[in-house]
Amino acid sequence: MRAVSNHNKKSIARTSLIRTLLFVAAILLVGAQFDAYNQGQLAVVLILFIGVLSVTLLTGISGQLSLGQGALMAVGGYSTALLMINYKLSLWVAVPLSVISSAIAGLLLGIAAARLRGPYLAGTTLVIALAIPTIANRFMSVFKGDEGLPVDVGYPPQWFSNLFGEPGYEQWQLYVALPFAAIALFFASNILKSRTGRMWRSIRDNETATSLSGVNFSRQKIYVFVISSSFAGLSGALYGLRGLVGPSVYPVSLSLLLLTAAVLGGIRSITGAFIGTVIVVFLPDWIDLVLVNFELSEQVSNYLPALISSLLLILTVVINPAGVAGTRLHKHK
Amino acid sequence: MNTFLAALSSGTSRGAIFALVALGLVIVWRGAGIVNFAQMGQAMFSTYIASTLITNGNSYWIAFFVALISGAVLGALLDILVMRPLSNKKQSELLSSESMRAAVPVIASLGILGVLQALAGIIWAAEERGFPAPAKQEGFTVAGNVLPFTSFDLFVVSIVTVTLIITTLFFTKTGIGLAMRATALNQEVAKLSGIRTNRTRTISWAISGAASSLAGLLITPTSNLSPNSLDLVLIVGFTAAVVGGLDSPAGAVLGGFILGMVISFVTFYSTPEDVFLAILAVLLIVLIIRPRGILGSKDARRV
Amino acid sequence: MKNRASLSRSPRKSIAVISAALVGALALSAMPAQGASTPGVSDTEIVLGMQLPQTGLASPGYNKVDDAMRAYFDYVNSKGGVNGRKITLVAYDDEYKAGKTVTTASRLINKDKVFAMVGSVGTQTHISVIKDINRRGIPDLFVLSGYSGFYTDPKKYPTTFGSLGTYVTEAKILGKYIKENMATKNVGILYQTDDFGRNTVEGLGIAGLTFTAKKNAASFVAGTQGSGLDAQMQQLKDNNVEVVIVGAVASAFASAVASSNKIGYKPQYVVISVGSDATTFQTILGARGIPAASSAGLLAGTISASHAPSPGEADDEFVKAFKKINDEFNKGPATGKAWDNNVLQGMNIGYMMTAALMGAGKNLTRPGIINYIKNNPSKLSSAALAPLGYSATTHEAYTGFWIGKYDATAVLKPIDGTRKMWTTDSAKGPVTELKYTRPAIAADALPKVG
Amino acid sequence: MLKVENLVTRFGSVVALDDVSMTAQESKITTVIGANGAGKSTLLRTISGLEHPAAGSITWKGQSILGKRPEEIVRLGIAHVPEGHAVISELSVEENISMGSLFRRKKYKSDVTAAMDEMYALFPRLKERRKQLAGTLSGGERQMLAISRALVSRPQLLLLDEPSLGLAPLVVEQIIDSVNTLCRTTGLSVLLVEQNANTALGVADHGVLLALGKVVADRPASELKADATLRAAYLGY
Repeated sequence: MRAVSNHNKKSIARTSLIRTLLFVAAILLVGAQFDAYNQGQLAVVLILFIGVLSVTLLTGISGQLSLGQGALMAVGGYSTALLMINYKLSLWVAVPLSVISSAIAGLLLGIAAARLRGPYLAGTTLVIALAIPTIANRFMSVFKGDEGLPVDVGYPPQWFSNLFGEPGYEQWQLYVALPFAAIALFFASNILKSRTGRMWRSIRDNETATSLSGVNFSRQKIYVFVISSSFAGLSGALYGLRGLVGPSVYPVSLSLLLLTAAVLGGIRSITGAFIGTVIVVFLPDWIDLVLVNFELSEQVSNYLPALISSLLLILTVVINPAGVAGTRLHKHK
Repeated sequence: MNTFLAALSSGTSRGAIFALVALGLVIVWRGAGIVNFAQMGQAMFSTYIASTLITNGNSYWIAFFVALISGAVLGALLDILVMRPLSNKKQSELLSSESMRAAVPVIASLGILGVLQALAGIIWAAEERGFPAPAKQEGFTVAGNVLPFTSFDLFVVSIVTVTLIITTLFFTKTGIGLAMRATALNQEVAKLSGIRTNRTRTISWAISGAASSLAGLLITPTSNLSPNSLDLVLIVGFTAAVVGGLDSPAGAVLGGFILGMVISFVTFYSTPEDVFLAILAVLLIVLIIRPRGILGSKDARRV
Repeated sequence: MKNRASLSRSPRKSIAVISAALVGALALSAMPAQGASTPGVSDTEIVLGMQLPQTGLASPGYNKVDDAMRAYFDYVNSKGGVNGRKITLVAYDDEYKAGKTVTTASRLINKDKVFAMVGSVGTQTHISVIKDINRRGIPDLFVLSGYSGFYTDPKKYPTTFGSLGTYVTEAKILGKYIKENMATKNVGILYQTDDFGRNTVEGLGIAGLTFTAKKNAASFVAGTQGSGLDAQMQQLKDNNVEVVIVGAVASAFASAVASSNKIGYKPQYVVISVGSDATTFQTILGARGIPAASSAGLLAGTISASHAPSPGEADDEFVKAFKKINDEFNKGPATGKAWDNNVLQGMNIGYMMTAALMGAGKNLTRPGIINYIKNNPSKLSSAALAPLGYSATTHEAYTGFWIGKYDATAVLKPIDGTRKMWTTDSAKGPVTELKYTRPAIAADALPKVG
Repeated sequence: MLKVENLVTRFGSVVALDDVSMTAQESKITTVIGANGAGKSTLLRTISGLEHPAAGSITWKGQSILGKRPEEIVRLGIAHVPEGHAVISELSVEENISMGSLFRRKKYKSDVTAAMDEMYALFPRLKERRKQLAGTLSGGERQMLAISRALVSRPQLLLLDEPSLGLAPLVVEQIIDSVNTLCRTTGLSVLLVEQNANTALGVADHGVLLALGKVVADRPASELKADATLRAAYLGY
């Protein structure tokens, strides 16, 4: 019995690893074709992809709707910035450490949120998303208020440049984000296929049945929050490393952006998370490509990306709730 | 003493408006089982309509009633165009679970909020605007002392009180009010009783739309109008509704005044940076001690 | 058993293969550095980039600046451009969200290949990109922020130059005036809790004015002024504050006056220039049902400072010329092109930028224009009534301000009838009088660099 | 009066009703019996419009009511009392009853008051508890309330789903008696679903036996009651 399940675990891990390596290869190949701007955009895709995965795990898989993932991203970002600035740590040390701190934040949030459901959870996390960034102004001396803490990915080490040539700034952002995104992808696809993933799905599908079958419901819910927060924190740390960690980097709208991406792509699948992230990140650029042909005032063109992504969100929920990746999923089941 | 009075008066008029916002949320929650995060987006939109009418030379009261009506129409439209098709989609896999059935309308309402804000931006927002009050915004003078309570504050408190009384009577004394409560509580039994539930739900959306438009009209004279200007009001209103009990209109009123006072006293006696943390604290305390809210009923559907 | 073993071997092999491919891909994907020609400059065009909040809570007022700048550039282009090159301004909305600023900056740099950044609005947002812009050697000109951290260490940010005086400088000058003229009065402050508000408090502190929270100092979170400032004004009233210094944006000043009006509180206001824009003030109060005549009455007597003429000074030659160009060339929406201080600022930046491009010569390069600006601040005159303060030790724009009082028609007039300029630094230096004669504007309203 | 022909209702891949045909006769009690999971409740839910059939037809007084919404079907005179004392516990007894007559209030104002009084006459215990919340009632009272809610709409056909479920035999008897009296005195047609075949066949005129979604017998109630082999095969006693 145990041997079989061990074997299963191994084969799940192997499939996930292959999937991850293919993902990394694809990103590198595509990234090589891009100009510097799009490499930067691709880096944003990778960074936010991790954040969207946190939504996929929390909402899509375990059925808990949170609008406060941006606040958890801020926890990751501030931890990284403080570690890098005050303790002069390299980002390769600071980022993993800040994942731990966001996991702790997720634990606290999970304990508070374990008894909340649906709109209660959504609203409470929304208030959290709003309240957390104000802490930056409350404790000025540590968090430096609205000006925030400037941090960035810096330059690649010499050995890297010697081996692969000097990358551009955006390209280096991409390279820094890639290993973290790969690790996140590996973990996420492992979790989804494992027993834990099945258990979380059953939490979502039938809370009463799950609690009857002996699963410690609250503990599992908190566990989901911890894992999801770690993803959000990692994403937030990398997002801050694009130049600044501050309240204006993690606004409430960032939480909504993650949710939009997760829903558009397909809230139950990792592929969907990635597709959704690509859509929300590149949408303004695509709209611009079309708009070039029209004489539109700034007032119109500035609001178009928000208008279109919101419309897409509504249409997705009403017409095709399973999202872009959903069709595939339906066949699967 | 003056500070205390000022805080009390500001808390009262603010609280009245938060109560109205919370009431709008409660009505849709009871009528359709949805927390409508787009509500203040609808209010913002109809307040812009009123503002445009006034700018074009119409009287305040024409604009006032047009805004209330357009708030109701917008609410009804959103239900018919988005929420009703959504609730007819229950067969789909995404909506198969209880928790997702509650989450998906929230996502849809956030989408609606985004659309309304973008549209308002495209149509109106080159500049932040103000919005007139129908009564003087100068404090009453008592014994040579100017009190921080204005004719407009009095107007706000009285119109909100009247609205709350009318709403309560509507729900408890009229057939359609009963139909709405029945639909909210048990759709299947309501349908089997011959209640056209789709229609009662749309009416809930319309009433809530009018109530929140009223809140928008009452709050913008003391603040400014822009596509995002009512976002915070929604969050405070939501907190008020949860504190009072999401399924209780009386609770909404109580919650509104509690939030009004908390915000007012924190601003007056502590620093304004603490306001959001105070809101969060109130919310968490209530949810931990009494998750169904102060006046929420025992088997409130906490889905 | 055997079967299982082979099953597990094949993925292992594929993992190895893919890993090897990855290293190859990484090597392939590294691209050579860009070519040496100056980006954004061709024989016929100069492309400039700008980022500002055009939508969202921070946008009101500032969203007019780019249209005004573009209007001036269009005017220059209609006169043949600079050295035969037309000026194109690409402006992106960053919604005042720093995460977005990084993206728009990268887009301006890599996609639009701008020659320089000009007139970018905002403090928090600019902090997120200033290091990268400087590292790339891109000129970061006439930044529309009074945050001293951008300018006072030119070694750190050699390509960044401001277009405002710093908040500290202005606060020091106003602080000295208050100290000397209102010594007997009870002085308090209303400020927003960001760099702007805090720099104001810092400057006033250097001038010897200190405040106590909950007594004569009231604050609010920037962006929340929309919900009224009742509590803050009540507090100042209860503490018998007679002079209220306002370190906040214009919409907040309007809110403060509305709240004071409510409780019959009529202190003397002293407002940092950013917050005293008469148009914004009157627009906001006007829409609240306060007619222009009454709101002008509320504004009358308010003391403020400026480095430029007031937009209401209709007989100022720069104001006259800029207004004409604005009427003719501004393609912004009707409310966006309405003449006010934001439009004046935008025009002025356009004017200075044109001068800098002219001065840098036909062979336009990035180091070239930076050197020109650094070495010739005196040649970059504009509507400003003070000279540019660029030097080896600072890149702050204006260290000179004049102090004025609003009259009954909402125009800021020199406080004692004659305009006197004061100057100081962003540190502990003294406030002294400044003698400066602004070079006249040419008949064609184009800058002349000799 | 009500005619069901070749009805098929599916839940995903599970076929709940498989080619069911039956009729409910005017002013008669027709009972549908069968073991748990035989599809009895699904049959009623499909008739009242709560479930959508995959195939077949439902005719009411010569007209097809297929695809109509439940709230419309009530208006045509078919009232459904679903399984499990379906009342709204957060509303008062009075509100629960008047809920069933809301749609008639405009046209038949005086009749609505009369109908309410009739209900209180039929179940006097409800009158005593008029102002109480339905949630505070006993199981039997709740079942009475559910039936009143349905009857107050003045239906011609009453669909009654397992009224005996979880109730004491004495209470069951009282409820069934009331329904029986109503049928015999007012000409109300009743379609009664019961697991407790003995009680049902005792009052019914006609019986339909369902097993695994199929009709296995459709005969007068007395015949069904007498057929020991059928009972042994499908009902287990």
